[in-house]
Amino acid sequence: MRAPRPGWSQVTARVAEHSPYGAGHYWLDLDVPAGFGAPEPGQFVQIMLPSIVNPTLLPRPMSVAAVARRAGGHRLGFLYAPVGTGTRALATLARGAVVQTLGPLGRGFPLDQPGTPVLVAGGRGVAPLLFAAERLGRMGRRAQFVFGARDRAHLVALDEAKRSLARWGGRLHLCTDDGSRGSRGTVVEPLRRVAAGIDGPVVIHACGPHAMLAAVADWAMAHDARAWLAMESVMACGTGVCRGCPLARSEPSRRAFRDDAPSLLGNRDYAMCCTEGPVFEARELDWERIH
Amino acid sequence: MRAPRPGWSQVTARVAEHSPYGAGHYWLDLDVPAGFGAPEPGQFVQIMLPSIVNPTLLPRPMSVAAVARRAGGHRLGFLYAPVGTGTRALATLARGAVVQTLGPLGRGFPLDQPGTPVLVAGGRGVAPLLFAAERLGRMGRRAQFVFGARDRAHLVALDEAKRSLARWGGRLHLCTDDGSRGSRGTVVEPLRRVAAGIDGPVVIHACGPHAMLAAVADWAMAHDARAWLAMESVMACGTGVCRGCPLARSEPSRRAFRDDAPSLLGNRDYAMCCTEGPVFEARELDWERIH
Amino acid sequence: MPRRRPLDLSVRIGPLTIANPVVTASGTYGYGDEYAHVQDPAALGAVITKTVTLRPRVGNAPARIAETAAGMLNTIGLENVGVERFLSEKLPKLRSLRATVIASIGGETPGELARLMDWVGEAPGVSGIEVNFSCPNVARGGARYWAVPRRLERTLSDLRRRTRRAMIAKLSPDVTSVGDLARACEAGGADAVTAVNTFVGMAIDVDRGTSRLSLATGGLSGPAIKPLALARCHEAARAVSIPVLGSGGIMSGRDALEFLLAGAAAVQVGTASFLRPRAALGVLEELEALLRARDVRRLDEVRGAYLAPGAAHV
Amino acid sequence: MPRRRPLDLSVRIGPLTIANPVVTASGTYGYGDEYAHVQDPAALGAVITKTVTLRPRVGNAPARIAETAAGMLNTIGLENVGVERFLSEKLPKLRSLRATVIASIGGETPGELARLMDWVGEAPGVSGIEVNFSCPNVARGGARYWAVPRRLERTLSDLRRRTRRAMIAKLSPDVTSVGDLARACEAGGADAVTAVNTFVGMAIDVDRGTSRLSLATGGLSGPAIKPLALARCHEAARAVSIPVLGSGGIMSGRDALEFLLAGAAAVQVGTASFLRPRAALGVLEELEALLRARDVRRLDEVRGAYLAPGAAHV
Ligand SMILES: Cc1cc2nc3c(=O)[nH]c(=O)nc-3n(C[C@H](O)[C@H](O)[C@H](O)COP(=O)(O)OP(=O)(O)OC[C@H]3O[C@@H](n4cnc5c(N)ncnc54)[C@H](O)[C@@H]3O)c2cc1C
Ligand SMILES: Cc1cc2nc3c(=O)[nH]c(=O)nc-3n(C[C@H](O)[C@H](O)[C@H](O)COP(=O)(O)OP(=O)(O)OC[C@H]3O[C@@H](n4cnc5c(N)ncnc54)[C@H](O)[C@@H]3O)c2cc1C
Ligand SMILES: Cc1cc2nc3c(=O)[nH]c(=O)nc-3n(C[C@H](O)[C@H](O)[C@H](O)COP(=O)(O)O)c2cc1C
Ligand SMILES: Cc1cc2nc3c(=O)[nH]c(=O)nc-3n(C[C@H](O)[C@H](O)[C@H](O)COP(=O)(O)O)c2cc1C
Ligand code: FES
Ligand code: FES
Repeated sequence: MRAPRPGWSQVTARVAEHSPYGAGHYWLDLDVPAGFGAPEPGQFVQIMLPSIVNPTLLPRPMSVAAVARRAGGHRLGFLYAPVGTGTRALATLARGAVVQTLGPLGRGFPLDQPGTPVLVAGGRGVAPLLFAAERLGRMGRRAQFVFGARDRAHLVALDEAKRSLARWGGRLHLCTDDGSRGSRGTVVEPLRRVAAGIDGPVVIHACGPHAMLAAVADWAMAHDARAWLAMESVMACGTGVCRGCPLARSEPSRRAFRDDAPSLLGNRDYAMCCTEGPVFEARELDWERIH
Repeated sequence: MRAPRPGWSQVTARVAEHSPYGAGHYWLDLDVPAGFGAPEPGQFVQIMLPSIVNPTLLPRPMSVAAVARRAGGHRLGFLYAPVGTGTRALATLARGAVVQTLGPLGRGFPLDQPGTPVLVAGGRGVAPLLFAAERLGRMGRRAQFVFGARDRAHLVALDEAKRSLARWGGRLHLCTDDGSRGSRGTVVEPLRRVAAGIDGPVVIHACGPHAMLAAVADWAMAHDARAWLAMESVMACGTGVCRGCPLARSEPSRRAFRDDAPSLLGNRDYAMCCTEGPVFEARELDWERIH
Repeated sequence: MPRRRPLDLSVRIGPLTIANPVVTASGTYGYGDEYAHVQDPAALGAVITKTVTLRPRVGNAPARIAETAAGMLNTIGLENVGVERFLSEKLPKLRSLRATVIASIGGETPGELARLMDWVGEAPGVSGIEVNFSCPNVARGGARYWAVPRRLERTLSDLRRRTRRAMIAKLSPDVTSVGDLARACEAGGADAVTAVNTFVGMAIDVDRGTSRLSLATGGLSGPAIKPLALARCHEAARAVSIPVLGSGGIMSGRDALEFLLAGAAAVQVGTASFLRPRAALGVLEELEALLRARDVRRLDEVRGAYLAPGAAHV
Repeated sequence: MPRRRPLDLSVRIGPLTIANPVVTASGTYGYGDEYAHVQDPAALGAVITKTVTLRPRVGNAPARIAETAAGMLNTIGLENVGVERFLSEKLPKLRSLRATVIASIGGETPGELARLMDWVGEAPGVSGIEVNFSCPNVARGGARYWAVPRRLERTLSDLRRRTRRAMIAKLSPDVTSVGDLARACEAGGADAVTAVNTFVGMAIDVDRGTSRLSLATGGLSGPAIKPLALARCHEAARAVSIPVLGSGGIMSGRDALEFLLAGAAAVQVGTASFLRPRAALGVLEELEALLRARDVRRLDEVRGAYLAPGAAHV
């Protein structure tokens, strides 16, 4: 079991850029001060609006989609969809507005694992994988990038993904449910094809809707590939103290669980999504008990 | 007892103009559609923000400070101070934003009363009196305008008041607590001077902090002048149904109360600020039981 | 155009059938005619009027309202015109508006309630009577006084003999078991119970060191209490077989559907009307759309259809 | 520079004196060390740790959290490491951080609590014990089981013989009279009571027709419940002469002062810590500034200093 990452903090961040990003999505750039740790791909932050315009009680978790160093700290990029109360309120913030940002939180994708990395993104789940692709590029590792969505419009940030791959090498494989771009169907078919073309072990890093992750997990477990999946859960604290975000462990994971494992991460039955995750290897979770 | 004014409605209004107006105040112009009745000076509306950016449950009452006809309805002007949660959230709205507007509510200043009208404003209480001055002007009635505040900066909308008086005639008498503009002290001293210079009955129309209204009421009752005072209360509905905004009646008002008076206005002990008011004649209220 | 399948929204409450499950909550809709120019009261399931008492009440001193997070405290103190003026002036207006009227009555003792019931229990134009056993804002005869199952049962048995109309008992949430109270009401012959009235709450002005209300406590209503009211409504609905009217924080059709799924037969719209005088009709319209989208034809199909989860991990 | 008058924030809870009245609420601050890098736990009055049970508990299935208007429902189900690991691993960490530790314990029966008290009641480094009589999220031994004054009193009398440390009884708000329960605790020998734990609530996903939690109900916390918690805290404080710890929706120094004015001797910061891990220290700093601005020198000057208004108009 990997060790928990401490070192988060809560800071006031400023909106540096905020604009519509296609298919109802938004791109948000937040400037965080130097004290804020640099996030890794797959890590997330908890964003909380100033109370005067905040319709929700709890902060909202968001994966980091990009990190750039700047004078006096970092600029963090986010790609999100305004699906409910909190994210719709977030979407009203103008440049210059401030938000409370807690992070970096959780454990990201283990991009240094041996094997050929295959990134699998579904819709707005592309966010952390943009960051992962960039990081893999800097590490000098070639990645294959499978990107699916319900239709071509929902291949959000496709240009970003292309630019990244163009810069760092690697290939893009598109698919849509309706066939309006790339192959028709889910990401599993392109994933199969890509994997078939790879010599040696394949390591998947995926983020997307639950059904997609479940399908990728199935495929990976059936094909002896590792699959690191960015999971979601309702969250309150994001730091392991509230115990609000359990994901059921698989039987092997339960058996492997050691009683002296850090309790912050979880217990024999449940892993906390915010501390042990949000990224889990497919075999760690009990997919029948996760909805 | 004057009859209640029915005919309010709730409409979606659009922010046509919204800008800082000195000493921390804001001027807000709202465009309301044609169905919305034209408010009278002293009437108010209940403003409610869209739920996604609304930190409060209840709408907030605001006096109408100006009304202009426009194609397809009216433009209503408001002058307000962001003193708490609701008004601070209101202050964040940009031009084009929409709010729910309920009104026109309550009963305004009886500007047609015989006697020389003297308008007395304290700080942001000037809002409905700007409207009253304008209306008196259109009615061809000359008004004297006493305007006080804690210091010169808090004589908000002073230019507006001047313009209005310049256009319609009438004189402005300024005072500040610290003497930084006009005479030093409260509005009572200039009120006394103004009244002394008037032949025949004086009718005061006043709006301002509670202490000022109480002082004006005292003066008027001691000097046999009528004083119509725009009162405030915490409010929920603004329409008389919740019974949340009572103001204690004076003994004479209790005695004069008729049991078949419209219950929407109040009862023998209490007048509802939102229906029988917000404008009351000084003698109608029990100033010892109003805080 | 797809043929619309008929949607029967009617609800039976003892001898009374209301056309749809959305009614106004007592005390939040006046005597029912005040909002008539923006919302047809006859379009609602029923109008539950402000609680009336034997004699008119002027209500408590101000401040009567304090806003809190997603809620409001009130301590109106049952200001009302009294039962006589209600019958002579308010009821005729409502009847002329063709609204279904449920009259709310409140008393400090079983005897007072009996006399009130004698006034309204058979009055023409009164379709039902809601007995307010749960006002948190009166010195006597308030929620705690009535939070005793035996007292409730006995009182209702007596009231039952005085009316053949739908008799509804409105309960306080501030009890250990609202289920026990609901059972007592059923045993006493109530045709339905309302769960729940406001929760006792308090707010202090820290600058003055005094209550933000003229009394020490008030009743909390609004979205803040919705999850609490829903749990109590669910408990009441499981405890009895008579219908339960849900009340507490219902602002939208989705909120209403939550209560129906939890077992409510109908819902009351309260505080929402202060924000939007047309709130009750809005709730009805939204609810109807939600039910149509689910292809529901009768309310029985959703009432209590909430699927309770398994037991706790232990 | 004006000379600062000394401000004594200390609070006595039976045999224990804590340096200031702001403590963390059980279950919202883990085992006290998780936030140590952003907030010095020794700077707080005390740290009340997550409720521990005799054996470790894995907690309830997801979903365990549902946000509601200005509040959150939780049904964690007392997930905890068990009393043994608490004593061997968590307590030493907290002691090394020099925090004042109040250990929370929870049991399904008086016997279980007795055994737990035997573990922690005299353990070195445990300054006090909060007995959680009010968990809404467990199948057995939860809030309703303990909402019986006699049971509470007897159980506490027995526990009293097992510890000389400060013994605090944490009460549920979901009772007809929290004052009665508080009196039972005082009679049973508790040094203080905490008022209150979360309120039982419910939220339904209307699209699926199921609970938004894995159980039917959860406990509501956060700003939504503040007015309700304040009223119950006030009732408890008036009922007993032992100190009362206020809990429920405290997010700021002003909130804390409301509870002190209503009669609380100390306050617990709960849900606020999820939003801002430094919330408890923030509350303390704000409270201190408010007290200094009022020229208060000792907490007695504000505790219960709330001026109750006159009686209701009737
Ligand atoms: C670790 C982590 C990382 C995340 N990263 C991102 C990201 O990079 N970009 C992004 O857009 N979102 C991301 N999310 C999801 C995001 O946090 C949720 O969309 C958000 O919390 C919804 O809050 P809300 O207040 O807008 O919706 P709520 O008002 O809480 O929910 C309203 C409705 O929105 C829908 N909804 C709620 N949550 C989700 C969800 N997770 N997915 C789809 N629909 C939902 C449901 O229909 C729900 O009923 C992440 C979540 C986690 C746990
Ligand atoms: C009929 C009527 C007409 C009004 N017209 C105007 C107007 O034209 N312009 C305008 O600026 N305001 C006007 N008000 C007052 C305005 O409604 C309040 O300022 C507003 O409700 C405060 O809401 P909030 O959410 O900002 O403050 P809240 O969060 O509700 O209150 C926060 C703090 O603000 C302060 N506060 C609250 N209410 C008032 C108040 N009435 N006066 C001073 N301080 C207060 C208190 O210190 C309070 O503790 C009017 C009120 C009434 C009843
Ligand atoms: C201002 C106000 C006055 C009320 N008056 C009464 C009343 O007279 N009789 C009664 O039974 N309930 C009364 N209630 C309770 C409501 O009918 C309703 O049960 C409660 O407010 C909860 O619902 P809500 O959250 O939708 O408002 C009143 C509530 C409010 C807010
Ligand atoms: C996620 C969560 C877990 C909790 N766990 C416990 C617990 O283990 N023991 C306990 O006595 N109270 C527990 N509580 C209740 C809190 O200690 C507190 O009394 C309650 O949340 C009200 O305060 P708040 O509104 O400030 O959160 C928990 C509350 C929450 C939100
Ligand atoms: S969100 Fe609190 S433990 Fe994960
Ligand atoms: S605000 Fe409701 S009666 Fe006046």
